[in-house]
Amino acid sequence: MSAPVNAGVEPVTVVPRGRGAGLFRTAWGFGRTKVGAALTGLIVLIAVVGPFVAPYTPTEFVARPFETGVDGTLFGGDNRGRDVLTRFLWGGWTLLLLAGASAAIGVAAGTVVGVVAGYRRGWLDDVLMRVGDVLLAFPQLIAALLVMSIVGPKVWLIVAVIAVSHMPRVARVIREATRKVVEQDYVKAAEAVGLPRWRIMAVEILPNVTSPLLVELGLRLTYSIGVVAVLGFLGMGLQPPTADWGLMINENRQGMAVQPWAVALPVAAIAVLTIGANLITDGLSRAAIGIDRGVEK
Amino acid sequence: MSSLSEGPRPTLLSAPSRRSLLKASAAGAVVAPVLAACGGDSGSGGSGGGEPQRGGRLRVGVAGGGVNDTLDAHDPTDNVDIARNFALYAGLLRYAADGAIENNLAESVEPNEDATEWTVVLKEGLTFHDDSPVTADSVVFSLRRILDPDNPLRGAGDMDGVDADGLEALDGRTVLIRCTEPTVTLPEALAEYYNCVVPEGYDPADPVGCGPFRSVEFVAGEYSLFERHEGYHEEGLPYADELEIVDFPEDDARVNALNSGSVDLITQVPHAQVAVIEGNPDLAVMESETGMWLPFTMRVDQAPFDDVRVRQAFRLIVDRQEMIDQALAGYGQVGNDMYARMDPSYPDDFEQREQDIAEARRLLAEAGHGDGLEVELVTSDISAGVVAAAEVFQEQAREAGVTVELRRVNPSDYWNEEEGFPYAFGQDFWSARNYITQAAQGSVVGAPYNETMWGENEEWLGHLEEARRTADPDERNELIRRAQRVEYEEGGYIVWGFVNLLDGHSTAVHGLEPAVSGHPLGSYAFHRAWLEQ
Amino acid sequence: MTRLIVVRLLFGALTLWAVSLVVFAATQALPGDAAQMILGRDATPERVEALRDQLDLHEPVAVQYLNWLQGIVQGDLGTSYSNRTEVTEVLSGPVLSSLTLMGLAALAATPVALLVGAVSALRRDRAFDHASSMGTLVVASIPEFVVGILLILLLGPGGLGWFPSVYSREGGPDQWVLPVLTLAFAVAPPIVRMMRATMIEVLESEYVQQARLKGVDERAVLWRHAAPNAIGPVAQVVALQLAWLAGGVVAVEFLFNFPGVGKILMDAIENRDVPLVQAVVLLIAGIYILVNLIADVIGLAANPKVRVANR
Amino acid sequence: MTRDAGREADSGGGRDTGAAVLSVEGLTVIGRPSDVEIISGVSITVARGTILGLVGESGSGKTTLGLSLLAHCKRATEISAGRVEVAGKDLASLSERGVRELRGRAVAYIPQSPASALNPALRLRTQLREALHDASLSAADAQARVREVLGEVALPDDDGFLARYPHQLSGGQQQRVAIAMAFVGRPDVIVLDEPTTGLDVTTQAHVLETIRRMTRDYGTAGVYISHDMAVVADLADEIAVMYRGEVVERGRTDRVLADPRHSYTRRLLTAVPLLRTTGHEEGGEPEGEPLLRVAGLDAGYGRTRVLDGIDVSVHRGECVALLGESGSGKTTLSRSVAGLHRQYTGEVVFDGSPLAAGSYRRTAEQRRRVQYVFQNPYEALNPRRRVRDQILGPYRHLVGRPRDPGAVVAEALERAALSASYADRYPEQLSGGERQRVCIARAVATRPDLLICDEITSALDVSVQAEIVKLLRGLQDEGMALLFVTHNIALVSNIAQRVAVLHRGVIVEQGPVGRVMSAPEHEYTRALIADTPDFELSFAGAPERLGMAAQDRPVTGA
Repeated sequence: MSAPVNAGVEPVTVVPRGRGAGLFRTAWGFGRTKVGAALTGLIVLIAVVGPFVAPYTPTEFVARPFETGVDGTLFGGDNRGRDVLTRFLWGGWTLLLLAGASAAIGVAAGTVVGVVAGYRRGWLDDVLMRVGDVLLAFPQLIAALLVMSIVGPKVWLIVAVIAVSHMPRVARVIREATRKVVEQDYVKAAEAVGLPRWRIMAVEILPNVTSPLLVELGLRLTYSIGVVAVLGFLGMGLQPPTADWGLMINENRQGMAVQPWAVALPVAAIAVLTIGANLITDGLSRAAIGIDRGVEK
Repeated sequence: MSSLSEGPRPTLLSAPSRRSLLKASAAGAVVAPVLAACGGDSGSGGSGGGEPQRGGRLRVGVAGGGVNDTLDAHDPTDNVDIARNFALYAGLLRYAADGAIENNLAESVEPNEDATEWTVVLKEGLTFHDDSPVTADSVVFSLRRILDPDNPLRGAGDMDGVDADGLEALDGRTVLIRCTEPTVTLPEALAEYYNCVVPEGYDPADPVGCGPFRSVEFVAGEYSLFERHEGYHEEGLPYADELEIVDFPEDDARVNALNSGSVDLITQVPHAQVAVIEGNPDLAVMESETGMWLPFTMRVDQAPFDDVRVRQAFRLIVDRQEMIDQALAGYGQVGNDMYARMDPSYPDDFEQREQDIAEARRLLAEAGHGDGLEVELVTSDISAGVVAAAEVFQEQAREAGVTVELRRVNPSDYWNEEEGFPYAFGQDFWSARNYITQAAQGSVVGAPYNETMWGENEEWLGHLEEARRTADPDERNELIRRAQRVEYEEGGYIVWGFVNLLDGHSTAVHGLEPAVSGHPLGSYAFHRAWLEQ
Repeated sequence: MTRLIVVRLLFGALTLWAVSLVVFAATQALPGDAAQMILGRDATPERVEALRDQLDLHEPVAVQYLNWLQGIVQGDLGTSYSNRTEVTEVLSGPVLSSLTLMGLAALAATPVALLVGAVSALRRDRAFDHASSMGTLVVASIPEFVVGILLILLLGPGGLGWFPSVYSREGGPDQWVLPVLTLAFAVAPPIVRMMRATMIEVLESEYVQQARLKGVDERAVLWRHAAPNAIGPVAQVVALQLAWLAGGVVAVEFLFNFPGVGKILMDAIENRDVPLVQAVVLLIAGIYILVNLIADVIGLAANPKVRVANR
Repeated sequence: MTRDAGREADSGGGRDTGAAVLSVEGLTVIGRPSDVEIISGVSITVARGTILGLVGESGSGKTTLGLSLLAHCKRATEISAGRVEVAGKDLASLSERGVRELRGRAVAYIPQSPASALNPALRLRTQLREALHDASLSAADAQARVREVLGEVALPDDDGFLARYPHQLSGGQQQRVAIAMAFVGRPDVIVLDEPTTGLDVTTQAHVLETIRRMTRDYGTAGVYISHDMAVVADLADEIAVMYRGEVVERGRTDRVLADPRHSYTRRLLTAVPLLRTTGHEEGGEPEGEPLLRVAGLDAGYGRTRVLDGIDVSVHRGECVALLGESGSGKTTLSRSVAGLHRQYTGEVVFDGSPLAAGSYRRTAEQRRRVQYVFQNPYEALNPRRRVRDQILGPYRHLVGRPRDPGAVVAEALERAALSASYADRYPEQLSGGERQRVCIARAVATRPDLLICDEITSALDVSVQAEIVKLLRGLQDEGMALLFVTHNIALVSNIAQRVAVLHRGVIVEQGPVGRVMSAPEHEYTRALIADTPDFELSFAGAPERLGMAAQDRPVTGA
């Protein structure tokens, strides 16, 4: 049993949002986090600002299909002869939006399930986890494809499917974290006082699983980007003539040999984005481990 | 993968495949001025290249193929089957490269004055692969096999008028074909590859025909091997000793095979790959203008298209050249809202419709859509360029204040009533055929694929019926042109263009020339192709 | 231990059953009449009716499900709509190719990954470690199909032109390179990271310290004390990666046009080929569950606390 | 063994003074990269057959010193000055190989927690055999040697035992294996790092006895690292007191005990609760309706039974100690009373009205009046919430919205002897003692009548423990009743009025502390008393009893 290193330090008068901020601060300490933020920022910038600076509309025709070196276009035309640059600039925000939404929903739902399962234990835990297992038995992509093939590619559906496929994975992690927390006596203390269960979960447990939570969020975001992109790539995501990076790759694969730009640009963007997101996540998780060591003795 | 590629996709469900081929079959009958094949392709691919040389194995990669491949002379289901059919069998008549009908096994095919009786005389000394003679009885057997009421085969549809029991072998070489009604379209039918002649007691398991090649080996969905039919009726043909036809459902794979030299010829080069092939000095692309058309279909009996002004407006919205450029990457020719391009009756004198947004807006306004119009366009990857055309139209319509919602339907479901076929506003693809036959397939009431419900129009119908009963070509054409005028003004089709076929071949292959039929490789003219040794 | 494994097995079976239920229910939602689909457009109503009876489509859904399930258990996955042949027949080839592909990928990835992981653990916080951790991080984050495309752009016809970018029946062995490489890249990073993490954890552990304090020489420390404790989790993660492959192949096969289950699945979806979709999804889920199970068992077996009953 | 035996061994160790086999001079270990000195300028020598007790509280650097004796430095630490000489070899001069040769033969190490120090994947045979380096030995001899040592540490030496894995042994057995492993190589020096923490007194006594005997028999010099002055005093011939990385005092045990020179030593000594077997005022059975009455309580987890027919009662303002070793079921009992453990039968009556099983089925008032303080202050506080909220949370829930929250918090903290400024801190900004005080503050904030203290001092250093005990006394004086759960009989003898001795889920003895301590009836109690290490403090100002004296000492530490 060792006393914490920082025993007896002067009371820090204001520590906003408890450890959460601390986590970010620590994470920011790692160089890779900064790099990740820069990369992600770059792509987000392109995706958000892109549509406003695009030279053409994403659907107007400026060249023959797969024609390059057309003056007025930087990267030539795509499979229909629309400006590759324009479509690239337009194609980002859908991806970000879908990925963001599905990750957020999935993690939120997963957290609720995880905390409840981890805290209430018993049959509820079993049921939730078994259901989770069944969901987990579908590789994420397969599940998405199955549903898409049945209902047909709809935006809300994409979000829903990805979110659902995230849920059990997040739930598992949060459940483990919750169990660790539940072992801690302050939860028992709250029970001894007779604090309502939901408040115990909200006040005592949730704040203490934020670290794994943030890490999961980052992780799921990275995956979501991947899945959304893959769906687009498989033609099961957004439908033409939408400008979407995943779809662009799909549409222009045919012409890769003649017109590599139409594929290279979105591919590069997705790669950079995922790498960036993952770098941040990595920073967070490193920070989280460092911080939680204090909590778990 | 096929559905995404720009090349024609292998049709996997039997429903559409049957149909598409039924349609893709007959190229137009006697043809107007021969359409020149463009570019130097015909040079390298065409009859140039000096004296034809005999020998060698011709390796051909054909789009499509599957486990349902068959060698049945009268019931081919898929592109590769058609290719094999051209290799194995021969009919009484056939389409020349320019779309004209010429004698094949027949020495002559003559109608009586009202086209209710046709007399066919066979050439002399014709033999099947098993060296047995081709006789009038073979012809009668073949036609009866096709027309068998219990199990009518593909060709039956083209020969409604023919009376199976009335068939009669007058002598060893002469056959009398009796019809229940005037049947001016019989030559077209007899020129169809799937109405070819087979020996009596024919069994698809032992595919004996009298085509240029005889079957050696056949693996469904994979490949088939043939050797020269020494007894082929055209002197000196075919040139190649052996012919190998390989199934290629995948476009990329097909192109790769040509690139890597594992085949000498491939059908249907995806637009995107043309540059790749032309970039290779040992390869060339043969472009063939065809009568194949990819219309937009408007149902004249459903809002908003029940208003002729809307139909006209939509026809004026289309920038046809842009359609060709963007949807077909320029590999096509502008259309003028009229099909049956090879038909002598084709109205070249109709003024070419051009895009006219202002006029379109005016018409729409008149029709009560002044403040914009929203329509759903049902599209599907049923053939190369169809979806593309839909997207291009969507873009063009915007200028005229028309908002087009694209509903993309799975190809295998496109002609499915459950999906809502025939759609108020949809698309389709048809192969070249002459006006009357085409109308019978797509326009008249009760036609198998009546997608515009145009057949209700009395005036048009009147002219058409009369034409079908008229044996004299000139009179008939005159009647047809009247019908065409009506359809040109009020019809439900937007015929924005005709597709050019792109075949790829090694420069060592000669003897091929572009054909208008819509069948690749100059209607699979394996018998004329020869390899530079 | 055996009890634990049996329990795991039961859960596996249960899950698989639940999956079958889901799949069946899902595919029931598809529009279109099976008989009509199989026979095609120009089939006579009589024949359609006959087939509907034959497929007992008149039966209530529950019965249909049971028959279907029974069929599966007996290895009869029904008849493919698109080419009217036994699904099992349609699948046999692709399954084999896919398994080969996965196998090759695993074979290519695992040893390298383990080595890299171990080395970076021993060279902790040195240049190699940083490089490998960065590398794995980067590779791990990129979606596999993107990796594939990058490889194509780099090594494919467009780039250095070393390897073909699409698979075709008559292609040579070199057409395997890119797909295998792509999957290997997708599989390796987690193995590397796990190997590194476990090695470090074990090397930092008190019992390894104690072994050192006992004066045991380094090789023994590494092989006798560290390795046995590291093997479990690593083996587990390797297995899990294989499981991932079951789903991961789809996009890659699609990209390289590789004739495996993944491509079959895409085509089946394209053609609304319900029985085929059902079969493939079940198959993939099955493999996935099975391998996960194996991973579990390995995890258990590697842990003496479980292996040897406690006293 | 008995305490007298212990004395003997002591003096025995004292008599034989062999050559100094271990000598450390001016040893300084610094941490990288901060260059903080973890231990600085330490010098010690140990002679053959004698044991040096290295005493210090957590963070004093005693473990670092211990490891440096084996030329081992933890990650990111290094020896910056001084020399360590073992059996005439200067460790600094040795190659890595040389060090390896040295370890296990010249100097061996017995870890704090054998549970984690024994390789879970290897059988005992393997682990013992490799500790025996002598390559010249034949397999048979090696085997024999291993068996011999196992015998010496009183473990079975049959193949079946040798084939076991560590997790198949009890804590005591594991520790013995660790000892055997250290001695099997007949080392000249042996470093023992708190080898008895986590063992109950009886086992501890046996382990200590083994160690003492082995060192004597082998003529090995022992360095015994511990935070427990009592144990060291009992075991060691010499004592070195470490404080903040320095040895502040060194000397023969009896001298240090008799005449501690350094104030820290004195504080340390006086903080240790001494087992008092005499001099308790006669507190007879208190009369009247008890505040808490537990009658015929059986409890367990699932099918396993933990408590059997428990009868305990606590009166107002009284401190009842619940004495028992780990696994005796004392925590289960206390939690049952607190409503944290539901699986029990029997009656628990609080102030006349029965308490339902499970806190959620009790009235807010009942919950308010019975409060619970947990063993481990590092787990008992929500790291994400300020002290203020931790205290106000229960208060609001049980008492209601306070008119002046600040005052409530301040008062609670003050009762726990903390300044109001602590209200704004997060737990991570508190030391262990402070945390425990906050826990107490949280408990007393609602002005309960009964405070259940579950081993609340066991996780703390002795000096801190003393203060906490003092605090509890204060609360008791304010009229609060205490149910004091502990394994430390010495503590009991100093704080409680009555004691219930819990053994294997049964109360074997119960009565006034004076009576139980002076005339234990049950042999288990006697054993406890006998096995508890103890010593006399004879120096000036040494408290003859912790509790009383504690009050006139200024609050120190934390």
